[in-house]
Parts: sequence; structure tokens; C-alpha cells
Amino acid sequence: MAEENICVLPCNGLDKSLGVIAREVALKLIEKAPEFNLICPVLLNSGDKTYEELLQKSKIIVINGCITRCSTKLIEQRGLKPFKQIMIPNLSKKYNVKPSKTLNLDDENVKLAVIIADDIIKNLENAEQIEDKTATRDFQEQEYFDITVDKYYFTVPKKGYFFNENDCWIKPQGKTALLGITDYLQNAASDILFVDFPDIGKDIGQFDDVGSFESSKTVLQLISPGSGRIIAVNKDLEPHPEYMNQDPYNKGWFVEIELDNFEEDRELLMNGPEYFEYMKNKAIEEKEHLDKLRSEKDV
Amino acid sequence: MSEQKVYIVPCSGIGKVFGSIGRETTYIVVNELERGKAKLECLPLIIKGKKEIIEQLKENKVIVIDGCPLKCSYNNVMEQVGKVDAQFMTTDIVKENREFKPESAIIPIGENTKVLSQKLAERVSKKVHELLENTEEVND
Amino acid sequence: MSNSYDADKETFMGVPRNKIPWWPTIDYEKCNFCMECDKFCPHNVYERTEDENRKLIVKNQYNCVVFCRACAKACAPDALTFPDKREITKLIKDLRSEKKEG
Amino acid sequence: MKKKIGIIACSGEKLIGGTLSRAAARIVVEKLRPNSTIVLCEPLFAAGGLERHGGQEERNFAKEHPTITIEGCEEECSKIAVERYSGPVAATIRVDEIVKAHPELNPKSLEDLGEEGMKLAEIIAEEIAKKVDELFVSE
Repeated sequence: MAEENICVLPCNGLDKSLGVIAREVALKLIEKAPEFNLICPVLLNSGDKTYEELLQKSKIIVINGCITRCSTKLIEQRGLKPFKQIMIPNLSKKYNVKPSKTLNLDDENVKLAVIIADDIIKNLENAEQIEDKTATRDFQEQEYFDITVDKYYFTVPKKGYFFNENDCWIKPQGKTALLGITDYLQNAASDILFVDFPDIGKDIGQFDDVGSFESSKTVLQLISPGSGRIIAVNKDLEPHPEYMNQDPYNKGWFVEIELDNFEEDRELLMNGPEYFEYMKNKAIEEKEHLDKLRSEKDV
Repeated sequence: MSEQKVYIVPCSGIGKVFGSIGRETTYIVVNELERGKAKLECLPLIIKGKKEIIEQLKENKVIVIDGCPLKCSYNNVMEQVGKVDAQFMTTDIVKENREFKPESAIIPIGENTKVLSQKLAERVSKKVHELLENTEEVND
Repeated sequence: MSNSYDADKETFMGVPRNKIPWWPTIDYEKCNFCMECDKFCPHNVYERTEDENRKLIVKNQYNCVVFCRACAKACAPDALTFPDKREITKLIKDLRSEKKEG
Repeated sequence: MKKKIGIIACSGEKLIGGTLSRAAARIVVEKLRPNSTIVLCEPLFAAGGLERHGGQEERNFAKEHPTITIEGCEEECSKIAVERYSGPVAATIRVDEIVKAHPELNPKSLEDLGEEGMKLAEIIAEEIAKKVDELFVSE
């Protein structure tokens, strides 16, 4: 384990069993890795200075009980970035262990906390090996179909990419493949400001949602056209989320996966020309439709 | 030499809320934080090539505030005036304060949009001081 | 003006949309009617009602984009569930092969 | 297929006419005629095709679609920009003239129109909407 210090910051959600699980995971983590520093969210939130110096020079693992993400916010308010963000609701779904009805955890939930703690430690170890594997991708010139609807300009690469009807693409390169969003989807999202990546090593099935990207208008998920395992994420998107808007098929790639069985996935996907047809009608028909809905919602 | 001023040129975008953050930030700096030292200038006039405004900017300090990666204010002031003393992006302040995600409303702007504009205004106001301080050294 | 596409005309991956059981299910024990999901969804799947203990219902379920669960991500009390994606994928595959033979 | 109408508001920052023209443009595009209008961003339009997604689309749009400019003062920046980069303007609304025609309403300030200012913006928006209906006719 790399030498620099690691901090663990659970949320303090006492009113929900999900929050109590978050706390339990933190305690289990410290049991397994005593060298980790446990940060008390209440003291941190009170503006007390004890942790400031330590936080500046450590990797911070935040553990959120629900999507309000109080621990993440506590860290981001200090202009810091969590090294790892653990979301208990997603993990309880992943291991399909229902949060207990009452606030004192049943053994199922305690077992879940142990599994998550082990997961985090295993993930930390292999995250370090995979971290340096994210080579910058050099993208060659390629040809595009394009169309303008009102003042919006949409492109679709002619070859090498495959698409699902959720407007995401997959670019197979031998045993691995890149995933990203189409020009159409980046336009629907408008200026993307935040990206949330899945964990490296996570197994994904075709059409699973794989991370999300957020603009002032909406939060959208990348719905994977292929199945496999996450082996890399595009770290450049954190300081430059606008790459997804400006260059969605190249510099704006989102994650890389190791492919399970692309031949099978391929059956349910469209190639460039097919997707261009699909997107053309959708852009024209849906734009009219969405304009109406949006205007009704604002009135 | 007449007392130096700092001219602030927001990008005047009206398609997205990021333009409004730039405008609101400029109002706060010019009307409150740096009253008398900072003045607002109008980008469309600069793009149109209004001589007297471009001369004015050349003789004083210029700060541009852009609302999206296309940087219309930065690019056009560089083209017409030839220099920019400091540049800000409203999307930076948005990214640093994820819990104050701006509402997409433009007229009137939402609460979070105001909070972000205040935060950015404080940062711009510090830059106004810096720019005016080293002009004093130059004059002595 | 009907808020939904006309469901029978719509298809998803070559299969009639109304043959794919994909839409959110609200767990009314957990739901606190914060309406974040309705504010989020641009396709008007949800509808607000006068009924006190069912202030929000899934009205136009075929408007819901298959495989999209973004509204569930905006739900703090985690009260929205969707069908299992693997089963839905399998169903679509079968319907597509039936269509080819038929 | 009816062609949408482009709305370009002068984004003047130094006078109330600019704020009024922006407010009126938003009211038209969001509330009065959401299905038949598209807002074009004047600085982006004038700044031109800096990058792939730059002003090029705004300019091409104004070439093929009737475009209305809303001017905050006599400088008429939007009209000049459209005529230089796209072509003739379908109509121009002079905010300062409408303001003169309503002396009973005076806006609070350029930073905050206040209630009377917003009423004025609505009157201007209605004027624009009328123009839009005249132009929004199938070819």
C-alpha cells in the first residue's frame, strides 16, 4: 500500500439504515487498515480546524449513505476532490442486500458492510496498478455524417463506432473498447460540468449504466452498448468536462472496457449509417416534442 | 497620467445561465466591491469596433469574464484591443461549488446563481487590486 | 394534446415499445413526494395528482426511455425501482428473433 | 415544415435598453412562442466560427431562417452583425422607441428592471411575438 495517508469520511446519516451502514463500513475499514485516518463528519462540518492540514495531504475516501452525498460535499466545499466516492445505495443493489427496516443493522447489513470494506481495500490496491495504464488516446482523422436541425449541428462517425438507441457509442479495438456519448446526447445535456466515473474493475452488462455526467440542466448516465469490465476512465474529463461537448467521439471518450463478447453485443447495436438515420428522425421529431414539454414545464 | 481604471467585459451571453453569472459578477464588482475603480464595458460594441471604447481599453486595464469554452470576450478583446490583463471563466466557479449548481433560469436569475456570482466577484475584486497596485509602482 | 408519443407507433430496437415492460415503480412507503423525479424527466412519465397518499403516479409509462434510470439517481429516499436490465435485454432479443421468423 | 424564427437581442450592458431587450427575448422564447422561435446569442454570432461549435451555426441559421433583431439603442449592433455575416434582417424592434411610447413605466435600473421594467419587457415581447406570427408562415 502506497505510503501517503488515507482518510475515511463516512456520512452521519443516523435517520436511515443506509447511513448507519455507511458508518459501519468506515468502522470495518479502520479495523482492517488501522493506518487509515477516520474523520468525524460532525467535527469537520463544525468548521473545526483539526483535520484541515491532514486532509490537504491525503487521499480521501468518502462514504455516502444516499445520493444527497453529504460527505462528498464536505470535501468539495474545501476545494478538494474525493479520491474515491463510495455510494451505499448502489452497493446494496449490487450485492442485493436490502437495507434493514430498523436502525440497528441486522446481520445481513453488517455482512454487507464487511464486504464493502474489503471491496474498498482490494480496489485501492488494484487501482494503483491500473492507474498508470490510462495512456492518452491518439485519434486519427475520420469521416462523419452531419446534419443541422435549427441551429444545432450533429455528427456521426461513418465507420468504427457502434451505437445503441440511448445515444451512446462503443468503439471496439481488439479485446478492449472505448465508450462515450454521441453528439446528439452531448447537445441534449448542454455544457457538461461534472463527471462521475464507475469503479475500475467493475463488471458491466450490456445496457448497464456506467457512470454519469452532469450539466446545469440535467444528470444523464452513459448506458453501455457493450458488456465487459471497466479497465480505465478518462481522467482528463475531470478538469475538462467540456471535451465531451466539443469532441464527443475522440478526446471526450468516457471509459474503457475489456470486452466479454462483442459479437453477441453487436446484434443489438447499430452501425454508423443506421444510427445516423435513427438520430436524424429522432432529432427532428423529438426536438419539436421536447420544446413543447420544456415550455410547458417552465410556464 | 489620469488615474488608471479596470474595465470588466462580461461575455453578454444570453443562451445559458453562465453568461448571466458573468454579468451579475460584473455588476457586484463595479457597483459595490470596487466602486469607482472598476467600470463595466459592453462586448458587442467592442466587436463592432467602436474606436473610442477600444482606445479607452488600451490605456487602462482589462478583465474579461467568459461564460463558456468559446471565450467570445477573451477572443474578441484580444483581436480588437490586443491585450487582456486577466481572464475568468464562470464555469470554473460553478465546477468548484458543486453544491451551488446554478438554476437554468436567466431572467430573473436563481439563488444559487447569485451565490456563485458573489463568490466570483470577490475573486475578480482581488485581481482589480493587484492590477491597480502594480500600476502605482509603475507610476512612482 | 396527448403528452405521450402514440405508444403503438413507437418502437425500441425494432420492437414495439408497448411490448417492453420498462418504467419506474414508486415505493410509496419510502417516497416523500419531493417530486425531483418529475422535475427531472423531460418525457413526462410522471404525473402529479390530487390524491393525498398518491401525490405522484407513473402516468405515461411508454414515454420512459428503455434502459434509462436517471430519475432513480435523483431520488434521495431511493424509492424508485426498475426491471432487471438483463431480463429486458433477453426479452428484446426474443421479440426480435420472433419478428424475423414470423 | 414551417421555419423557426431567429431572435437576436442586443446584449448591451451599459444601458437599460440592453437589459430590456434581453428580458423580452427570453420571454418570447420561453413563454410566448417557444415552438416557433430560437434565441441566437449576439456575441457568439458576431464572434464567428472560432471553433467547430462557434458562431458558424448561428450565422448559417440566420441565413436560412427569418431573423428578428431587438435593439437596445441606436448602435443597432445585432442588425449590423446579421447583415454583415448572414443577410437581410426580417424585422428590427427598437426597444428605445417602445420605452419612449410608455412614459408611465420606468424601469428601476439596468441591473434590476423591477416590476415596471418587467411590464415593459412584456410589452416589448408581445410586439416581437406579433412580428413572429407574421413571419412564421409555411414557405
